[in-house]
Amino acid sequence: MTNEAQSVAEAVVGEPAIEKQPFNLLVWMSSRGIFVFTTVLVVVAAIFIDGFASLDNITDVFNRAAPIGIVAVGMTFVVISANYLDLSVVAQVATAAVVLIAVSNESNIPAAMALAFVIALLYGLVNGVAVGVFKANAVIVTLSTTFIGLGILRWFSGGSIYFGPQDGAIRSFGLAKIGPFPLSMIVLILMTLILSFVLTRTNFGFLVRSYGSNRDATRLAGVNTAWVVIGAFTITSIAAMIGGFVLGAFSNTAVSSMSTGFDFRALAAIIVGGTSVFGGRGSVLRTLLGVVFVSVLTNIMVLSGLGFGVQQMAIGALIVAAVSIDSLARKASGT
Amino acid sequence: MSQAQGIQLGQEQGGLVSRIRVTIARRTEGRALALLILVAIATWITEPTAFTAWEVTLGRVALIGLVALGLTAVILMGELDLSVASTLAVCGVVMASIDNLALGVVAALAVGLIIGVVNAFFVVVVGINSFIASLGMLFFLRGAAFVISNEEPVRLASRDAGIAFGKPFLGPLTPRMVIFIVAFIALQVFVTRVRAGREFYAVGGNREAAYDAGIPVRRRIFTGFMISGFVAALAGVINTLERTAADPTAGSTVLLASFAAAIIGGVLLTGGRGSIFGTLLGATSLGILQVALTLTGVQVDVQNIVIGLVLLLAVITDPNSLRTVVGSARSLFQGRSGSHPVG
Amino acid sequence: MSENPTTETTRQDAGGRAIIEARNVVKRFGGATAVDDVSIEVAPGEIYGLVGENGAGKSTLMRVLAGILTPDHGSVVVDGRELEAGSTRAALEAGISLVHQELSLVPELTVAENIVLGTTPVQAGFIKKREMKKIASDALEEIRVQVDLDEPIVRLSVALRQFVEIARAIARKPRVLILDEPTATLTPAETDYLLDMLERLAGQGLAIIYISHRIPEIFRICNRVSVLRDGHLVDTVSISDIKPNEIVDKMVGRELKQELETSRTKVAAGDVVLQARGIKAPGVNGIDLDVRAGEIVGLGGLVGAGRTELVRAIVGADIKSAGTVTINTDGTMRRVNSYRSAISHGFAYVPEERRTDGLALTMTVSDNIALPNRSQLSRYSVLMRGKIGTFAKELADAVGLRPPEIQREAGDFSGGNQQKVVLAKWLGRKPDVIILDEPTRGVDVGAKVEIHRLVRDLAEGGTAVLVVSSDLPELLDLADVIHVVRDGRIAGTLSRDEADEKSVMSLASGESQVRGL
Amino acid sequence: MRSRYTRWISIFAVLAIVLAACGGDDTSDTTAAGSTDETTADAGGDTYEVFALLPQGNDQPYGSTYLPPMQEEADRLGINLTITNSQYDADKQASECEVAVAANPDLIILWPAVGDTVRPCLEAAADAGIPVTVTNSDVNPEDKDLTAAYSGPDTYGQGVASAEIFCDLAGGEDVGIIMVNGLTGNSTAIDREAGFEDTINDQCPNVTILARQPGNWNKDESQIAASEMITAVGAENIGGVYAADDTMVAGVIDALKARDIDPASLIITSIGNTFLGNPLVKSGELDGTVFQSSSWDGGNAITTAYEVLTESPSERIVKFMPSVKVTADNAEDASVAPEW
Repeated sequence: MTNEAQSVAEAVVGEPAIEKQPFNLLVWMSSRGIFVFTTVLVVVAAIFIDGFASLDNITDVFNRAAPIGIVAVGMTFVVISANYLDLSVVAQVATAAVVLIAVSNESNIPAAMALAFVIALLYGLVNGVAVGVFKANAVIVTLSTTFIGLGILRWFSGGSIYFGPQDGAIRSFGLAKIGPFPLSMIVLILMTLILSFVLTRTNFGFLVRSYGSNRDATRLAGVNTAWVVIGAFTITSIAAMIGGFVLGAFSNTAVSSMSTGFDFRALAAIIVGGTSVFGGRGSVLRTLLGVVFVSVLTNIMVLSGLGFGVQQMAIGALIVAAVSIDSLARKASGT
Repeated sequence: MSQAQGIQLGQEQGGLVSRIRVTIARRTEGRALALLILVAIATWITEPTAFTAWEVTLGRVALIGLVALGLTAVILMGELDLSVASTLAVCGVVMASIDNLALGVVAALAVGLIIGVVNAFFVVVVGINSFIASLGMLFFLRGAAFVISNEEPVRLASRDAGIAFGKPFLGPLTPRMVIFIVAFIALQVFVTRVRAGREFYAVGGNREAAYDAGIPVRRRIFTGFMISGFVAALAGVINTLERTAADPTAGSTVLLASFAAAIIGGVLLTGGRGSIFGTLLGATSLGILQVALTLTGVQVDVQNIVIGLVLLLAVITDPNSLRTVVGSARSLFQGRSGSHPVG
Repeated sequence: MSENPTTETTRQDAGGRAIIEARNVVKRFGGATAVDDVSIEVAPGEIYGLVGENGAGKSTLMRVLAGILTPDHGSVVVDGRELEAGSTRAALEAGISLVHQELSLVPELTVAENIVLGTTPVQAGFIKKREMKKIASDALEEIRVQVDLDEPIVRLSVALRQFVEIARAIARKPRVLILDEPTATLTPAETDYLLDMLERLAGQGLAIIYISHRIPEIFRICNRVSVLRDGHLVDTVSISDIKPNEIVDKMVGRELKQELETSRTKVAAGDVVLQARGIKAPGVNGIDLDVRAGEIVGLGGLVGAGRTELVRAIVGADIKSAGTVTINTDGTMRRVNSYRSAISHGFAYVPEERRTDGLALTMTVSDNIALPNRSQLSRYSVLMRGKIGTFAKELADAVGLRPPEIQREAGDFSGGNQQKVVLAKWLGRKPDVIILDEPTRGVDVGAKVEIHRLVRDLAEGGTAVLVVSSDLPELLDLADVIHVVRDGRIAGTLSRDEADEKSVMSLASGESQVRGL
Repeated sequence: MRSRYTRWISIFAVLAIVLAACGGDDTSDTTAAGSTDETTADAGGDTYEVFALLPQGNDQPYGSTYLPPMQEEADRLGINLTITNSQYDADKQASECEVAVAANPDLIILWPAVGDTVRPCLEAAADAGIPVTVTNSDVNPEDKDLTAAYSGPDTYGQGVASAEIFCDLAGGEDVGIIMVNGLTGNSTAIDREAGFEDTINDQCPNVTILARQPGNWNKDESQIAASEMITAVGAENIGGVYAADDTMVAGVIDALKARDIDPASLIITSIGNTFLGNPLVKSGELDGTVFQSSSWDGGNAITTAYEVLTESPSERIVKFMPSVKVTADNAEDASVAPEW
């Protein structure tokens, strides 16, 4: 770089300077987003709702949050890679739970877990290859693997409900606590930390974000994008498997219909957390907060004796409100 | 071209054969047609009842396809409406809650339009992504259906009218099929011949250009969501009439089936590409497949596996992606020898 | 349209007969002022040039004129009447037509539908097909371009799309035609054709506002020219009163050294590093090519001749149907079969479409630069953040990124600076071979100089460089040898001494290909 | 060229799979061969063609233990069964009904997905001269004349039976209870809830429902919802629990235990007497449940249909599954051995 070229460059600066914006509540809320919402909700609930702040109730909130949360933090990878969502988590969670409870028969839990792991890898591979290599639409691919997966599960399991013995190892895991905290909560937080590290600090997580932002540019940087997609789906599958283990252990039962609705509920948590459905932007930590937020909200409504219909309406309104604030803030700040 | 010839940029017009070839190459429904032919042949061989009792098959196609047609209008603009199934349920419940049948139908359809307006409001005015706006509505409207219905099926006041509605009235055709055919023709004409509908492609294919060309993009998006909401409401009304009761849990399989029909039909989820006709083909393939599988009496789980496999194969056999796959497989094969020095 | 044929040949000032005026227009985006108190006026029959660097506010001003943007202050006046602000419809009705810089056609709609887009003739909402086709074919005839009216845009070449775009503007029977860099994607022959056409249209009384980075084009057709810098109107002068270098000086605000004409010192070219044999791909019909270490090889030719397809096939970005590519470093020849093997063997590829292929616009500059350099920036697959920061900063400084803020998203930067980021990310790999496709398209003069400097520095450092460019002066300036591509074959090869605009063009066009010029 | 070639390969691949799946039907012994118009023609012979329109199957625990005895009975009586599963989607079931009527079987067995919506299906079958028998949950009273028989549990009666156990144990005391219901909007859930609540109000009005939430037939959801309801109303106010099935009551009992509340000290009743519920009755944690036998239900669906087919009775046959109350007294009896 010569001095001449540099001086030319200096003369050509055309970039508008970034100016300081006046304080705007909307902007402030949207930049803190889900952090603010969750804090406000928790504080308000603790003051106005009897029993909310009790240890028992906090345990309930996390029991509500743990299985869906574990699935959601994993599915965040698929969403960030700009592939909408993974509908097949419904089949995967149920499969993992059935394998853990039914196949292990309390005698060979490690072998059952290994089998579940192989199945999870298979899901990740099939979804990932169809989307990453064949460039097929992720919604339809995962819809079809849901059909296939649930079909196979019901064909083999006969759709029965399975449950472990009252004093078995799985049940004691499901009820275990570390200090006052249920083990499922610890698993959720551990998964969040691990996946957050993977997304923000590792090569692979970097590529997932880059792929979600611009897949062509990522490919032309010499990246094997098929593996990025397969990886994103596999992480989701492994998270779904662990979610299935936690769900199965918590209830000590397994049935193929137990995870109905996990697909869109997980997506709702991811979106409330603030991850962009266009891909490229988002974080695992935000997803965790999104899950906690939805769980706290549901918990408050149950404590207040509100019916199921009202709960659904509130969650729907919340999704729109959370994202609307973000959008209005961006408009207010003029970008 | 009377005077001086311009520079030659375009291709020459060819004969009839090449013109036909060009016409085919311009269409987006090829894959859907291939799948339909395939499903039809397989069904013809194994389960011809699906065709001899064609009105049953048509009824199933109408059940799957009606909502998908409305949804296609929205997808063409590069937007999504995940709330269609919930719209269907809530509109049915609203209709059945009103004792006067005519008033109920009008109210339900109006609610459908309003839902479309609300969806569009969030997308256009507030400026949030339609995927999220309609996901919120998916939960909200389902909850509303439970609240309005008191979490129970609501029976229609005039049951006889409903039962009469389910009977054939035009030859072997029931009102549902006629409405479906009319909706198909209306929407097909709308997006091919009517300016507002044709401009949906501009809104989805190049929104910036649509703005710049003076197309009222916001109004088009409102129109699209209102079509989708209205058609979903229409499906809710038809279902409620035919069933003589409104079920707040209705439509659990509608959303994903509609998406499947549209995508198999060659409609691009990111907008600007696809057709109403393609969606019809997609819905027809799925309808025939479902009826044929039911008739075979194969275990339901196996039926689901087959439907899943057909869907999967349908989406991974896009000619463009196959070409890429074949190409990269070959270069992978060559690449193995290529990593060594070649002298 | 031809109400005033007497203005045909005279080059005059607008005087008091201006058809369109911008009065004290101010436009801000967020905190930045893109256009600051600019007034211009254009008369019928006049071709009015508008020049300035990227980001100087040309496009913004034109979008205000066309009613796409609402000005924060000031107004647009047509025939003495103030136009409704921010209404494209009002602008269209007043006879203002804009040909956009970015192609603004709808891919799945047909040629005819695109030409009438926004003004489709209807009866009770239904499209009047025959009338629509009549309007479209009339407009195409006006600019004497032949194309099937029912062809969807997605199946047309880039150049043809540009002409459809112009036909669309013409179809609106404009009184003011605004063209925003219409020649950026055109070959010289096509450019010639377009400029002739504009002069003819002006002769019929049309007022034309013409934006271009290419100064010679301004001098060839414009009556007057305005220079914008940082949103301010620097000067408006009659074209006969100014020289090209004076315009450039006004654009950059200081005297610009004649960088563009500095010949590069000939480097003794080394061994053949890149060897391509018998390359075939869609649009490429068997091409052999060698590039030596330290050599800059240019690929000239018309748009659509197969140059982009050729380089994409060589590097493996698209699949080739036949041929071999080998790279020779440290004395061994290695065959390259896939894009990834090419990159790992020391290739770097700067694609034509930087926004869609080159950069992840929602990621930071730092992340973009780190993308192809991950392996040296991570250990055990874990990214080393501090190292990425210093690495990216170093490269961003080396390419002269403005502003040098590597934590901002790539989408925030101007076109020229985005291209610098693309270069920076490859420079980090110290490539043996770099392939550049239209490296300075849509880049302003200052950035162009810097990019040329970077390319020369690379070659002097021993990198084999392959450049595709439609900008003939750029090609002549940079390349040691120019292969001219026509119809997917190399029509001829010119050494630095043999090559000039004429020789390249005659090879590129192959005489019979160009008619009516 | 290449694209056409690959397209054909893919077409054959799909064809192969479709054919393979259809071919699988011949070798499968759990299902009958495809029913066509020809087979209906010789229906007067040994075999009968019967369509069974069910809203659940292998996707639900009850359905999965209902199907095998049904199939077994059908094989024994020479009935060719074609089974559908509408997954509680009334519109899908209506469409399946149209398919069934078009296939013109000798009889249709209907398990309504949503009881209020089946009238058009019944009329269509009646018009086509196909008799319909109802299984598991009966149709509305005014629709009964269109059906030839009903066999199955009295869903409302199960709620009643569960409430009767509860009232006995409450013995006139003031008891506050929490209630966990089935899937919101599901007809079985609605009927059981109504049966329980009506009976409580009628027989022991001193029992008050303090809170209610859906448990969606799932143990985990029931467990969390119950725990939250305990927080909401206060553990000291709760004297009893009703859950709409045994799976969910197991969740409630786990929730109580997690809070160190002894389930034995509360009055707890449910419905089902399943593999999960029966041991809880034996251990005293669950005070009472109502036996619902899936094998009785599935088997009787066929035997009832067979009676209609062979005897053409003039009266509507109604076979109620006995709503046997299962308490600690009889939980060990072989007659109430759990089935699902």
